[in-house]
Amino acid sequence: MIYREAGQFKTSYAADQAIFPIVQDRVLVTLGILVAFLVPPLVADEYWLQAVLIPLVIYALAALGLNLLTGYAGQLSLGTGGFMAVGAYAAFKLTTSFPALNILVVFVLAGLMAAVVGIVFGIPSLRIKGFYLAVATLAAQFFLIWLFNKVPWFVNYAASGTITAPPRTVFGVMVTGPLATAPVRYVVALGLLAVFALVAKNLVRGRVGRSWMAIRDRDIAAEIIGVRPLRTKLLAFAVSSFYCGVAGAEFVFLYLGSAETLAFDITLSFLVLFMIIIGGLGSILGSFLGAAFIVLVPIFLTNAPHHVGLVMPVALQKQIELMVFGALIIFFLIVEPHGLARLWQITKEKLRLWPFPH
Amino acid sequence: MTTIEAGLDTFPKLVRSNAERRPHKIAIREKDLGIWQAYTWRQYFERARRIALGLAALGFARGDKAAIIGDNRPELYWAVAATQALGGVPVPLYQDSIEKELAYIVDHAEARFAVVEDQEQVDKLLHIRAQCPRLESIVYDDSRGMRAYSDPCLISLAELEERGDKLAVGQPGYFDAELARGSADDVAIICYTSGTTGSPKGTMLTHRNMIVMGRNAIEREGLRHDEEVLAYLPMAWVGDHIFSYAQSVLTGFTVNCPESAATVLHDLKEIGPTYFFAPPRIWENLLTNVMIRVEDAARPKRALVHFFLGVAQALERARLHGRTPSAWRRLLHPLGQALVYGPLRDNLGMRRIRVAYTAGEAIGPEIFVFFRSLGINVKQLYGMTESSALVAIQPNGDVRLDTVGTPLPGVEIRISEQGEVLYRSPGVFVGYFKNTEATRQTLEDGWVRSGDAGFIDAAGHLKIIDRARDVSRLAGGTIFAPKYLENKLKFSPYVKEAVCLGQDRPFVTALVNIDLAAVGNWAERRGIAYTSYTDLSQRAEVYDLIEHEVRRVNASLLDDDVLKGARIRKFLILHKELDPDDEEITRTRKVRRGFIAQKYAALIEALYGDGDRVQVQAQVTYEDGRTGTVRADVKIRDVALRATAAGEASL
Amino acid sequence: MNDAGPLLEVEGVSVRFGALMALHQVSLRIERGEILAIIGPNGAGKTTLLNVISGFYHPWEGRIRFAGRDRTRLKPPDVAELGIARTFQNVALFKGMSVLDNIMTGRLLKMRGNVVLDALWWGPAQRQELAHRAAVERIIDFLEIQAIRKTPAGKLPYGLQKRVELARALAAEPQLLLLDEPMAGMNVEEKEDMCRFILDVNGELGTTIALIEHDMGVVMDISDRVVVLDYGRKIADGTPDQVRKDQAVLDAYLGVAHD
Amino acid sequence: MTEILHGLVAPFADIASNPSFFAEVLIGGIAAGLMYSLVALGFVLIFKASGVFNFAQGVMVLFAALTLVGLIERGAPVALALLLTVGVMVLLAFAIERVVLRPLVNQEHIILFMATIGLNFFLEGFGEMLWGANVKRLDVGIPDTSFKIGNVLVNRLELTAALTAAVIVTVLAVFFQKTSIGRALRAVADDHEAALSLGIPLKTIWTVVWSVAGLVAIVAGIMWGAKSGVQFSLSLIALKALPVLILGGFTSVPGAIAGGLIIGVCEKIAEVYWGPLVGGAIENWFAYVLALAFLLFRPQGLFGERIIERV
Repeated sequence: MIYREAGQFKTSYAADQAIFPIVQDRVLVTLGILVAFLVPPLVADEYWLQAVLIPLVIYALAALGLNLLTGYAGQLSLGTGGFMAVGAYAAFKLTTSFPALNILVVFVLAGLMAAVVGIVFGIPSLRIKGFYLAVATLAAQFFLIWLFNKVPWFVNYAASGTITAPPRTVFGVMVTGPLATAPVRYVVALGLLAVFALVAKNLVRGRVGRSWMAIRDRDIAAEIIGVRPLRTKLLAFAVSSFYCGVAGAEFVFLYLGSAETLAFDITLSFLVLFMIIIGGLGSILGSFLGAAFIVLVPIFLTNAPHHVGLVMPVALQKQIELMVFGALIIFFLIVEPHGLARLWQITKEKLRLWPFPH
Repeated sequence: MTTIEAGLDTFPKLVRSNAERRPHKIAIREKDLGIWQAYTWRQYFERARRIALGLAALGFARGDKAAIIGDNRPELYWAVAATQALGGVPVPLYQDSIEKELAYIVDHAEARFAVVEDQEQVDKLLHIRAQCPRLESIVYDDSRGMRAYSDPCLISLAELEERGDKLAVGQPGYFDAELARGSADDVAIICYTSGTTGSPKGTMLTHRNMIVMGRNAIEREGLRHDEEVLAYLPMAWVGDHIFSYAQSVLTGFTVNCPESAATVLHDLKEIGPTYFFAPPRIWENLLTNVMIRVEDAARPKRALVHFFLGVAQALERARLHGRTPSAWRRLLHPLGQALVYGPLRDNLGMRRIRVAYTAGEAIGPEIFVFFRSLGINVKQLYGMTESSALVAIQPNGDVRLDTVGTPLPGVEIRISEQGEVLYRSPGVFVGYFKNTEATRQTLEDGWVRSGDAGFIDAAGHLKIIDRARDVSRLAGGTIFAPKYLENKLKFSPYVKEAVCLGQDRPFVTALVNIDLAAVGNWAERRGIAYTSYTDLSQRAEVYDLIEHEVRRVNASLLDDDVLKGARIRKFLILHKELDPDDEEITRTRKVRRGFIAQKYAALIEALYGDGDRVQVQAQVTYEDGRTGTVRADVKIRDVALRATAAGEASL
Repeated sequence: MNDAGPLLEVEGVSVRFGALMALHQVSLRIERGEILAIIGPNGAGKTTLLNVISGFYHPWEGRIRFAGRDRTRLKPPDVAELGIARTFQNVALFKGMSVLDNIMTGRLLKMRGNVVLDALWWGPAQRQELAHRAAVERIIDFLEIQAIRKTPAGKLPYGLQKRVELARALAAEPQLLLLDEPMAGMNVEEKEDMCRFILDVNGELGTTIALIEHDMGVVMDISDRVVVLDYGRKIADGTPDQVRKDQAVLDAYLGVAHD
Repeated sequence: MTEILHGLVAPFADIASNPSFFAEVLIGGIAAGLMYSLVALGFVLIFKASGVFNFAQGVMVLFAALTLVGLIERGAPVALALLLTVGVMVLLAFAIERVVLRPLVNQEHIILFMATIGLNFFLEGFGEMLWGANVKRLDVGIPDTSFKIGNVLVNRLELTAALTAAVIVTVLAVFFQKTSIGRALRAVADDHEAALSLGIPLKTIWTVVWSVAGLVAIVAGIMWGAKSGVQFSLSLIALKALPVLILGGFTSVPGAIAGGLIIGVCEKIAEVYWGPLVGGAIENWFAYVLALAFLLFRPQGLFGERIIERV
């Protein structure tokens, strides 16, 4: 309904292959990004930034990473938590060992470390597929967490076994550590998300993304076309783990402040997996929608009874949350197996064709 | 009236002037290889020049004719300009012509050259070469599938242009000299019109005809250099030549060629033209298309759309009749604009339209109102090949339902004693090629007999009733205008074609062609199974459906004092589609009344008899040229009989 | 690369699956520029032969030479890199991708790149992408599938899917094109179109073609040479006319009622 | 390098000096392994019949145990409680077939897998809401004490559990091989459409299979619950069943048993002999790494059929 497309014709392939070929989409997305950057830091209170928006943005980055691997390259992974832990511990070691290193560089290096680990655990993907691969990634998950738990070097021999984000600045502004304000941390996380989302889009709409999707859709046909499966899958593992690694580093440095291995256990892997299922496999937008859904629904479930005057014990609330969560997953799979992103896509298609149904 | 400046008196000279004055302005686009490939006026001129030189290298001489055959392609428009630049005459032909038609025109026009789009046209020309001894060279643009052809008369466009380049090296001044020799009174184009009777006639139009007339219309309509036009109607039609070539060259606006016939609607939406023209046929198809698609929508949405369409149509009707629309409708209109009209216009690709024409035939008033009510400035245009397509146009802000508007600047109109419309204008043709007899019959002292019956009303608008020879009376003396009825019938999405009969008969009857897409869809939604067109057409349910439409038409006639005596009493649904290949309708989809009366005599007699069904056998021509026989049992439905039974006013 | 001699030589190739001998010492040559039809009853080993040629199975014995060089043990991507492309008996399109992306995938081998530049969609990466798009558009034009360019491949009718698959194979600009039943499941009109496309590919692009086909009319019409397999053995090899008259073929194949 | 090798081998040096300790470790491993087998069996049953990789199997174990304990706590006699629990699990199977599987029929496997993850969450929340989240003791009347056979210490509870598991496994194997419904299940697993055309109602099959899996879950729940209390960590055993499946193959009943035993034994031995070298708790990941190493050499598992890929 809001779309006006007559006269939007393309005279070059560059314009035809643009990320948002429709003017209205470009305007909407630009506005959306501006609002995301400007409004929360100015308007939202500490609780919303710290407890909702910052984790949301970080989860979105992790979900994006997993979606590249699972949604685009078709390699099911349950090791997200482990790869995020690699990012977090690498960032901790880097900042404490090289205090002069810019924190943004640390994030990237932490991501690269995670990428290397991802490649190692991705090697089995050449021979095994589907659920078997999921088990292999579980091995990564449990092994990595065990490793960080057992080797005191990773926590600089701290007796508590926790890692803590030291204070660091970017352009003189405190970004990490206890003195970094929530708005600053939010903007940094969002900035990283925006940049990496663009990078992800560029990857999936070109050569790399097509070889991933080819492997995902028909691995044998892809090979016969000339796609080299090992190289392609390992690249997917590397890029995905890079994203998860950066997200893991942010998780400790921009969100929690300090953490133990417990923060990265198998539950986190599942949480991120749910985000991409509910959001939509094989969709960048889906990663965001899924993260928002998984973060916001529990908040809604916590607050909704309160608003209608119901008082519930915390345990009951937690249980209801689990049930609603599970039921929603099943509901979404039945209604739309391709997630929120597909729902949005259908809505958009309807809006474009309105008043015609198809 | 405009005069022609020196040096700008032929179209190729105007193209050159565009190339100099606005070298980087886009002249023409073509959807090819997935995107709109654009060519500037400089490229337009350059390509036309190279093609002209190539033709010259093949021996093209002043006055030679070149047949142009194919879909709307930039290369073919360039070939038109190239031919004109050499003082030759382009003869565009319908790309879907069968070999017989093609052979007649190519031979009659004495074409020495043909510039064609692709293998399909080459094959046809090679087949008919024996009948066209003057045809020497065939230039083809698309070399797909041409590798196995070794006939020496064939040359690809690329090769032609290379030859042209060589010629230019040897005779650098050749092209400019030839271009300069052209004058306003050279014949610029010969358009063959098939007509409803007889052999096609070649209408000769000069550069002066089209420059002056084209410019008059540009000024009247306020056309600018930034218009966008979709060139999708056959190049052989004079309308396309005026709108997609002449006026584009005159103003410098951009012409867009669709990717293929199958993608026209999609391309229309992409381009979103500002200036658009379509015969009633296309408007009808668009409307049918809209209605079918809306029918598939969920019930609430469908109701919403119908409601707001109703509001808009009531508003538009009031406006056209000069009444003040009701206040609540005016209040609802902005909402409808946001919810229905705007999106619908956009989806049709008509959001940006500033001026649109319906031309070639009378349009059903319902169709006309529908599009105008959406906010599309569609206007009726009256004209014909003999007048360079332009005689009268409804002025902006003064559009009426039943007239074709006021004469364009420079056009004079008078009505003969027999009631026939005669006109005289700078656009009037110089004669039919090699047919002085026909020229004499049509053209007299600069006045052209239009063949239409009509009159000029008090406000100076021209009103056309029907073809002069088709308006007739029933046996009882009542006035009977078949086309008027037919157009009303065709407003229904379910009716594709209709032929009304009644001259010297006691009452009016109709032969109806159902629209397979719409009726098929309708039947599917009701779970009516059918095996073929013939089967579907004879289903009782379908007869009920069509009867409902006939009743609607009859009811609408009650308003008109003159015509209400000529309501449809009986109808039948034809068992096959009327087809140009069977010569039942022309390529421009005009009904060949005489031919049909003869071919379906048995059916018509049955309509005026007592039976309720009739056996038919008919010859049909398949796509590959084979013929076969179709047998069917056609039912006859008496509307009056049932109307009486239903307690309505009897006829 | 050696330009003389046959494009592909299969010498005494056998393939076995456990106890089953799917191919038994099959030898054949595919000459440059020809259209070779491989026919035979169901289970004769035709698809297995294509699978061996495209490196998906490796022969138990025998050798395969491409343009004079031994390539018996190459893996599918390496075979593709040599210039062999193929289509599949049961269409193997990437269903989650648009037609355009499917065909673009066919050009992956021709794309070089650097992940960092790809990630930035910048400079050479973008130029490469657009150049290949242009090349793919020419194939789309060639196969007349403009109207479905942006349709998801999974939503197309079968006949069109086959055409898109051909487009994807052509996108690799192969020297040798292997078609596994390109016309299976098509109506007469679609078959005619496909025949025209195959002849055009062979004639205008000069691509050597080996195809498996059941429709004998098609085989006799478009192929320069016919190889007949039966129970994993080659029983005839010659022009369509020779094969048509061959007694072994008549006994084994043409005499048998066939779908 | 030699040092590492030496380090790996050294702990086993004293096996000879203390063979009864090794035997105890071995028996502990076998006992744990049989438990894994039980859970894995639930997976295999469902996977064979419906192609669904049932991630919720672990939670079904927890749910069954919670229900049983909950009923006993509320005063139901053990036998009645057991009967009611069986009823609940059968009811659950019906509900799952109707609400989850039927609407998702013909969807890709990955989607069904995801659905069972949703089921996992739902059952976890539902079970805890019904019966409470605190750790419960499950007393089945067998003392958690040990007796000696020769020099080897054997735990009564573990022994009973192992025997029960062995019986169940045998019964199921017979059920699958000999009974008509078992054959029907195998037919369904091989080819849905073929099974349908034979007149086997898919709905019924699915319900039966999920019911059987529920019953297996009860047994597993009782055993594990009696040993380590009924709590959330029970559902994590499900994850341990994954490497078992990989070893045994997803569709093989004997595979599930053998895989369980191998994993159970290896894990115990590794933990006891190597664990101390690296700080312990390697049980958490050893099974997965073992399975992974195995996968690289035999992707189809011990008993799985060899996959021939076709184009």
